[in-house]
Amino acid sequence: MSLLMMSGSGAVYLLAAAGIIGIGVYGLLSADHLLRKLLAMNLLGSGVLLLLVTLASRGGTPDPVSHALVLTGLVVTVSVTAFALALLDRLYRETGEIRIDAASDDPPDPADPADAKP
Amino acid sequence: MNTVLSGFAIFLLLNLAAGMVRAFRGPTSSDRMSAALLFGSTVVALLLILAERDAMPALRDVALLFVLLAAILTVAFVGMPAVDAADQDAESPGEEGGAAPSNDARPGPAPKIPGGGRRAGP
Amino acid sequence: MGLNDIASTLLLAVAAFFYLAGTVGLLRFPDVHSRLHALTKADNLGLLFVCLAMALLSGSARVAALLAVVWLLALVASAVSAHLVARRALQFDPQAPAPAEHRAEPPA
Amino acid sequence: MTLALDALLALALLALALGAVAGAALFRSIVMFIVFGVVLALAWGRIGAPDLALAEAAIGAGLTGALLLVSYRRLVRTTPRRTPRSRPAARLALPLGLLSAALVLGLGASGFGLEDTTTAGAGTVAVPSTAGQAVLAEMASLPLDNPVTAVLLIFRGYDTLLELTVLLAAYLGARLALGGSPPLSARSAPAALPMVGALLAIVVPLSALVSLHLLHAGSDAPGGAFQGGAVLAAAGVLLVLSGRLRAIGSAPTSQRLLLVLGTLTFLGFALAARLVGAALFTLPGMWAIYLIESALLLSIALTLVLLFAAGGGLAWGRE
Repeated sequence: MSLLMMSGSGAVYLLAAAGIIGIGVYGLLSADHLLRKLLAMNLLGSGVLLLLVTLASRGGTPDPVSHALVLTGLVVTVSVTAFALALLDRLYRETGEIRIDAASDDPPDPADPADAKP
Repeated sequence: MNTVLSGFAIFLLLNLAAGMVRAFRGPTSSDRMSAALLFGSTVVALLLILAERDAMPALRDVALLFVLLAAILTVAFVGMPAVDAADQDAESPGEEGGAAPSNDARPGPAPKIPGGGRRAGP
Repeated sequence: MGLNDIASTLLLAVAAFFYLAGTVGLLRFPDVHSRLHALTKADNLGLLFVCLAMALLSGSARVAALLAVVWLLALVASAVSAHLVARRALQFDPQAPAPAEHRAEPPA
Repeated sequence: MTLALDALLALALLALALGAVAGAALFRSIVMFIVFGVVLALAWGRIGAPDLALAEAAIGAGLTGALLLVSYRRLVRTTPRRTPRSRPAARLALPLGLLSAALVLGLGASGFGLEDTTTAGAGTVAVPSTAGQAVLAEMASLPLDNPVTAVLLIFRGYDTLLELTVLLAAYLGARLALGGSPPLSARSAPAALPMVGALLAIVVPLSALVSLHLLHAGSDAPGGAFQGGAVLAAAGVLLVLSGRLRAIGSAPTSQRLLLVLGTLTFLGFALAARLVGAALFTLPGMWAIYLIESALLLSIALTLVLLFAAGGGLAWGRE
């Protein structure tokens, strides 16, 4: 992996991790559907894990401690995601809404031009 | 030989970028899913190439896992109902609004919408 | 560059052709079914040639056997996936052509 | 050439991440996120972490994707209304996102700089300065060849034990959240559909085999209980999706035991070591590692399948 450092690839993955974390934070704050908030949270987590592993392989050999840590993190992430989805299902059945600010009473907007075309 | 392998890997990544365009544009959910299929098969090829190039035989196991589990996604996908909000959410996101039908209204797996699930919207 | 390397490079070139064909099909074909058709067939051939090239390069029987398993599993997965997605598209997607009309077309 | 490869990979990751949070089409976001996981597995391979690539392949391709698609099916009618633009959190989203990216970049860059100065100053490093180097130095005296497995089971046993507890807590939390009324069934393609039965007949036994292989390989090569458990769980998810397995309200005793088997085995060995006067988490030998890993694999797999099926237990047959 010294090759990784020499070729500057470590910096590339560092940039990617920073970008993914930024996108995750943006999505977490801007998304209105809770399922998408959950996706953003997962992205944020993935970015952090990527950051950890990139920093861990900056020396000659990859660091097994952080690899083990990240491996644990991956399994925990999927279980937390499943738990959050169970909470979402319950929320939906209790309130019929999948947003946090369910109190606002604006009517459905079928033809919002901002979302009409991707 | 490493140069050839790297070049081929870059070519495959460019293919992935093209697949990303299809996954993003849709227009139907089936299109997005088939683009995801392209991703699976291309990533498998990439893993095999990288396993050879970087001398990491474990990446072949990763490729094996991908082909083994690739079908799970499509099996999960076919159960999706083709109600308007499902297939057409790209075009009309707010259509179903807060209609919130109760769960009991759609019992069982793979509810089939008569009439081919055409849009009821505007 | 030995004979092995030249042969692998040629195989990879063939694979690149098939992958390119699959991607062009995915981008350019007009409906879900023809896109699926281009994608699954071409990509599996591409993967076959990649596997052949890698088996040649590695020069080990164990790796070749593993690659054979990978390719066969990819065939199974893509056959099932393509079938399921196509079936669902026929049932649900408004843009999808009727089955009879679709079958009448020659394979593109 | 390598740099171009990595740069393209990083760009693909960023584009997919953007695709997952942008736009209104929720299904597209989910597909983008699933593909993000697939490409992330490739990135793990490139950074030199094949263990993580294996786990990401099994979890990203098999579990998270199916989980999200099934949840989307359950929630499909609940497309949100437009968010009022004035919501303060949404207005802050872009600046805060940029800020956190910049912060991470600064921290990460300083991390790189730190490394450079120490190696430059010390020349050939003799004393291990990080935990990872200490582990690598100890590896020669251990029966294992895979340092990641060694860290998980020997050096940082607490982490692994607590992770199992987190899995168990997630299961219990999901049980509490769902209460007595399970959500819509996860079954989406009955095994009677053409080709699904054949797929099951091929994929499920092979997954069990691969999971065993990963468990066995884990002591010397990338792999281990986590990856094996995730693969086995993916096979279970396929069985649930095809209706061969179904969720039931409460688990039979055998499944309850299986759920805590990993935790109990691990804890048992740790306490036994304490009783004979050794340090906590000292393992008596290779057989103990295999035993613990097998127990971990079964517990992880069952917990993940139960989390997916959103049920208390599993039973064979159609509902």
